[in-house]
Amino acid sequence: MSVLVDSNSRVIVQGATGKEGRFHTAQMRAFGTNVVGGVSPGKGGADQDGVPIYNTVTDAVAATGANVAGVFVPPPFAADAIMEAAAAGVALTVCITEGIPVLDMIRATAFVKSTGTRLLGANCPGIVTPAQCKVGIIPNHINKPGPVGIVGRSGTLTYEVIQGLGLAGMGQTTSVGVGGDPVMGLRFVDVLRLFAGDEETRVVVMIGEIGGSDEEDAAAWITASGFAKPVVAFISGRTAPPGKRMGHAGAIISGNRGTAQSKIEALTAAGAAIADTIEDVVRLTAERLETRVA
Amino acid sequence: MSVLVDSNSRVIVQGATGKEGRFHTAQMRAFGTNVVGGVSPGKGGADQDGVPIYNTVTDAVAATGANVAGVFVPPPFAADAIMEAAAAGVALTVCITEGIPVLDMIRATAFVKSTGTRLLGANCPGIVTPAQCKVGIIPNHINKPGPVGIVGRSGTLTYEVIQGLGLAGMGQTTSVGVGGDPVMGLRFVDVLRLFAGDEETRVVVMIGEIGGSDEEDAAAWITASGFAKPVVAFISGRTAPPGKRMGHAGAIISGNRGTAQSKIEALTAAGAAIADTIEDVVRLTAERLETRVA
Amino acid sequence: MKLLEYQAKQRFAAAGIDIPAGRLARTGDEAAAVARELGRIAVKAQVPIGGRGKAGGIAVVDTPEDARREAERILALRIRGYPVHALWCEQALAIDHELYLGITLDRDRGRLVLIVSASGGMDIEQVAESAPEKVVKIWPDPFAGPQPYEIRQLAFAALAHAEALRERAGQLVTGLVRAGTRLYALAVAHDALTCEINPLVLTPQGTLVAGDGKLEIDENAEYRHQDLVAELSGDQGDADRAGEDPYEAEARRRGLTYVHLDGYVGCIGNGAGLVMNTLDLVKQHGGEPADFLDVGGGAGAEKVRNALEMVLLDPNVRGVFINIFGGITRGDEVARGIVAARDQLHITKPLVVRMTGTNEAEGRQILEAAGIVPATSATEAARTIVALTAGGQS
Amino acid sequence: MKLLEYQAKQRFAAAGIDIPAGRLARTGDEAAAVARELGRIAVKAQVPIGGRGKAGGIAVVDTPEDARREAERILALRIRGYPVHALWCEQALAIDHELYLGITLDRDRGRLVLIVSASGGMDIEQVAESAPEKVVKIWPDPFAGPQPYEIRQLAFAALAHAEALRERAGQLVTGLVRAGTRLYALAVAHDALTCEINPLVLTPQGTLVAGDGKLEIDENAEYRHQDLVAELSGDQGDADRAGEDPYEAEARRRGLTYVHLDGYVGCIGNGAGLVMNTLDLVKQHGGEPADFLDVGGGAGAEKVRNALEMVLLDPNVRGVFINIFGGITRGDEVARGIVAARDQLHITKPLVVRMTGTNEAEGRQILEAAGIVPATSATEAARTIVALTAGGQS
Repeated sequence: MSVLVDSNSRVIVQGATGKEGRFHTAQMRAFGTNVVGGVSPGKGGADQDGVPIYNTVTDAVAATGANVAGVFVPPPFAADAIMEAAAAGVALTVCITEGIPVLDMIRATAFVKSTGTRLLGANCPGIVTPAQCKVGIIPNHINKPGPVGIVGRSGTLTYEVIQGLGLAGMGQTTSVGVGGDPVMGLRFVDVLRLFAGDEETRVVVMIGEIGGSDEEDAAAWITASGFAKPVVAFISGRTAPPGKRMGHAGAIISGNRGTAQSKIEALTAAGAAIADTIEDVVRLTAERLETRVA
Repeated sequence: MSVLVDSNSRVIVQGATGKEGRFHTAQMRAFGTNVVGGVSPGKGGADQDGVPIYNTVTDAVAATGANVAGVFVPPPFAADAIMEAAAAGVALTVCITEGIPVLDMIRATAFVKSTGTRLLGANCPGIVTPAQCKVGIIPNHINKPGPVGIVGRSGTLTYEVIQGLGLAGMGQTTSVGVGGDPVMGLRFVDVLRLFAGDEETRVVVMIGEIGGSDEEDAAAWITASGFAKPVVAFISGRTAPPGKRMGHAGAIISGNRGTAQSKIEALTAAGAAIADTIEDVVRLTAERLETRVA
Repeated sequence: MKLLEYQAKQRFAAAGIDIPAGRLARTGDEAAAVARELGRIAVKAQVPIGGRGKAGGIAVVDTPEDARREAERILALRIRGYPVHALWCEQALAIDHELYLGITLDRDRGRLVLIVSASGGMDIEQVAESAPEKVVKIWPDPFAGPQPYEIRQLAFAALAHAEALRERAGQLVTGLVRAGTRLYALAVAHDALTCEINPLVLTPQGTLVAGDGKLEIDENAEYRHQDLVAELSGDQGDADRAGEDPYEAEARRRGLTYVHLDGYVGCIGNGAGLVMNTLDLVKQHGGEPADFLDVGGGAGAEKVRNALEMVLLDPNVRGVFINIFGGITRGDEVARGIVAARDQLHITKPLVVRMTGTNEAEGRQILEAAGIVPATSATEAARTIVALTAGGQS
Repeated sequence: MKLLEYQAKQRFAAAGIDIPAGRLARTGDEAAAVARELGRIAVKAQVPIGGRGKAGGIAVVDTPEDARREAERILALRIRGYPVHALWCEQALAIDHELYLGITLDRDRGRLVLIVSASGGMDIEQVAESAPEKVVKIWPDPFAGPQPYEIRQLAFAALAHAEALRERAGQLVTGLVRAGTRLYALAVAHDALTCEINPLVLTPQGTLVAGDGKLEIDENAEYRHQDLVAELSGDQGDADRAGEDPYEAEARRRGLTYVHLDGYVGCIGNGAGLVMNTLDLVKQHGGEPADFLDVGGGAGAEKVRNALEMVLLDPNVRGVFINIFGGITRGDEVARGIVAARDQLHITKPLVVRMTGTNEAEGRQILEAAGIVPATSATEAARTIVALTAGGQS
């Protein structure tokens, strides 16, 4: 099993004819993703490397029955693309674009909530269900199937964890990058809830960072819901000073809120194992998988 | 029985301390309406002729359990007052105010639709269930209980019909003024649907006029739904020239749409009896009541 | 309140929508000067109605001499009753294709509707009747306004019916999204009931330029646009506001709800529906109503005086039918008010008054004693006033 | 991008929010001239942080002489590290009461939050902690914005905790609705993450005047506010944009995502989380990071060169830790890029590189051959760079 995407996912790429969109469309297809179309206004009717291009998401969905959209369009147009996909009724939109203005995302997330669509991102690396479907930019070769569910804010740290677990022989049900923006679609809590319902996910790795209180919310939810699966948590940004945006728009300590300390304390209280390094993540995950097996 | 208001209606008046609001609050109370409060920002805590005044509708609803709001505030503030009442959760808002900008009403009606509130008006005379509850400005003394449901766009013509029927011995279940604006809350179709479910209403009188297609929609609904009660329809504005706003903001023929001819034809096709004068309305209604009795 | 073409276009330009270079001219000399400055120009009568082209109100000229001659000819026209006070003289456009872009109130949906068609330059309602698939629409959320993707979808759908534009669809859609977004914002900012560019001209250079402009502002919202009201009044003189009927202009200044008609029976009442019905009754009995005048709530002596004076300004009026539903008011008070107004104004033309209310009978006596014809039924009153005014004795 | 008080206030004024009459001064003479013009004034240091009052950055003066003396004193200050280049000199306000009105991003709700408190003039977060009932909030629909009734409710709720204002609540609420509506529209128009008036001063005349102003603009949205960016740069000189750290200003000009810190280990990586983790590892091993620098996707030679040059501008840096997750890229290519950059820049300080990717082993060989310390594990790399830079040999 898996969460959000699987071999039934029919994926369209918004911004498929741009540099990034074209490259990653090819990567996704190489991974085995069923990319059924691309969207690029004004290029409808074209064929790009065998992928049919449509003018609008509505056209693409009508022609292909797509149920997942990946958004690779530049920041000024990305929120509109997110709303377009939601209005066209896809089940999941994955927005990779970094640098979307916060007010655009406030409107886009509000609109998406009024529809039946789920949004992942923006400013996220996407999602992988190994051997079935990848939407986004997570490197292809590091993923392999297994019992670990991964959810992370940072792209490269998520890759590190996937790679580290993989080298130690542990694969993933699904790896989900929720992204580094302050206002986003799915959050830790939403993804944990999905993992709770996925039988094959036996351990969850959470890769958090400073800023906001999504990690604290996740900790509260773990306790409140009686989430039964072991959680290994890794929080970056312990040395970040307050008030500075650490790369991600969302990675900023405001006043005394959003510190790594606060997140680590909350997750510890919720029973999560805290990893200080990637090596720790691998070790703690392996221990918990064994415990479960025994 | 009745529709929309009855002896359980607990009414607040928005704009209760203005000239019109104060006068009609007194009239409504004289009628027997259970006016439980008034709303006038900044005058909260006051008592006006025995009616407690609140700063906000939320305060008024919390303190009084009001479920109906009458809006008597001036046009620039009326749409906001309508939204305030809907946000505070009253079941019915009756907006008397004339002259509200159309774009304000487009927003207000869209907002009201997203809540559980029903809106009557704006630019309407209100609603009367004789001997139980009046919200609005329909003259008190003309109303008496009986088997006729009335729904009209024009205020004075509705009064004429109520009075004419009354003098001939016929009273009303409920008289509903939907108002003369182009964008409004409840329409003919909505009120007919309510009358369909009201056992005591045996004949319905519809008072339409030029502009829009609410009469045509009502005719289509009568046919489609198999509405079983006899309808007597009166349409004013047969001599109105195209493109001129005849008093009501909504009473305007645009191009060749919204003519009295079109409405009369549609209602005739739906089996309604068309009255040319108020005397006709009274005669046709009496005939239909007798037929029903026989 | 309907703006003239040039007024609408000036607002389009301020909102970032391209318009042809142009100047206002009120004389042949001014038009000639514009032709000297801009070269080949279109000289266009500024009247608040359509069909001016067919009526000879538009001329395209190449020289200042032609501009002067045509301007003078057009300024002498009356177009469907409207005198021509001003000419909009603008650079003649090279036209590749004519589209339609407009926003109007959709009463059935209770929203503004944004309309695009690749078949511009003709009456959009006619296109909608003969080929409805060529007129595509969206009804934007009133709080969010139209999103770019919605206009993009709309524009692609509209262009699907224009084979000639297929090659340029991408660029054209970008232009339509920009123009549509701006026009919608302008419509909302101006409380427009109609805001229309027809034709929206596609030039050989690939730009979209407003070939005409229509902007009608919600009367209920005029209080939010006092600058515009003042500008219009200042520009053409208050009585001439956008070619307004002079009687209706006078009524507006008096604060009366009045529509001028062609007949000879003056009609006054309280309540829009009641007055419409009053007109209908006059017509049913063979008369021709001269006006629609709604005095609104109540019927005090001052209101009645103002209304009577207004109605009688029209020399075609031979007599007046006053139709008052008394409601809460007392019939004797209404009657005294009407008699007083009649006396103050020294009215000698026949007045027929139908009124209801408490003390109706006393009211009727007062009227009768003063030589005014009373009636209880509106039908009876209509019959009487038509009889009294028949035969052209005005 | 944080605006200074006077910049925020100028925008408030343009949006119809009252501010005290004021002028900008950059010298004692200029401050004295303002005092001559406006009388009793407050002379206020323009620095992009709070707490300037306690740091002596504000003086209220009655005479031009006092204004000159105090201005010169304040211009000589450094406030929490920020030099004072400009003074905002404004008419001293008569204060009846201080309120708070602000808008900020609420990440948990994913919306802007509009906040009102009758307890203004102090840190609103402190008020929220000690007396949360005194800080009232609404989260307006992002498409509709706050409706007047919502702000009215908010304002009445906030004033319920201020007995002294009970008598004037009605008038005050009207003022708060106006100011709140305008401030929210301003926040949206400016892509503000924070837009705050604290204190919002109630004067004895009953008007509401902005006593201070804070406006922080979303960096992701700067492309929509190029005029503002240009104005700020032009006003204070690019390097000084709102008191910016000079290294961070330089990084911005180079297009690099960089944060300047107090330590001595330069840190470079690709990906925000990875770089944060790099800093954490340095600290865990006893070192002090000198910066955060994210080169983003890929790690071409040109990007690495730019990043290394940037990091080494800081003389405190004794060595650099480069942490690259290769992903799709080949390790040997990354290694060659780093060696080339090192050679071009003639870097002699120690470099430790941890990288992954295809052909990792070849990459490590290339680095080693060039005298750069390679590592496979980030933990190992952190230990090495801390050891190499310990003891203050920079």
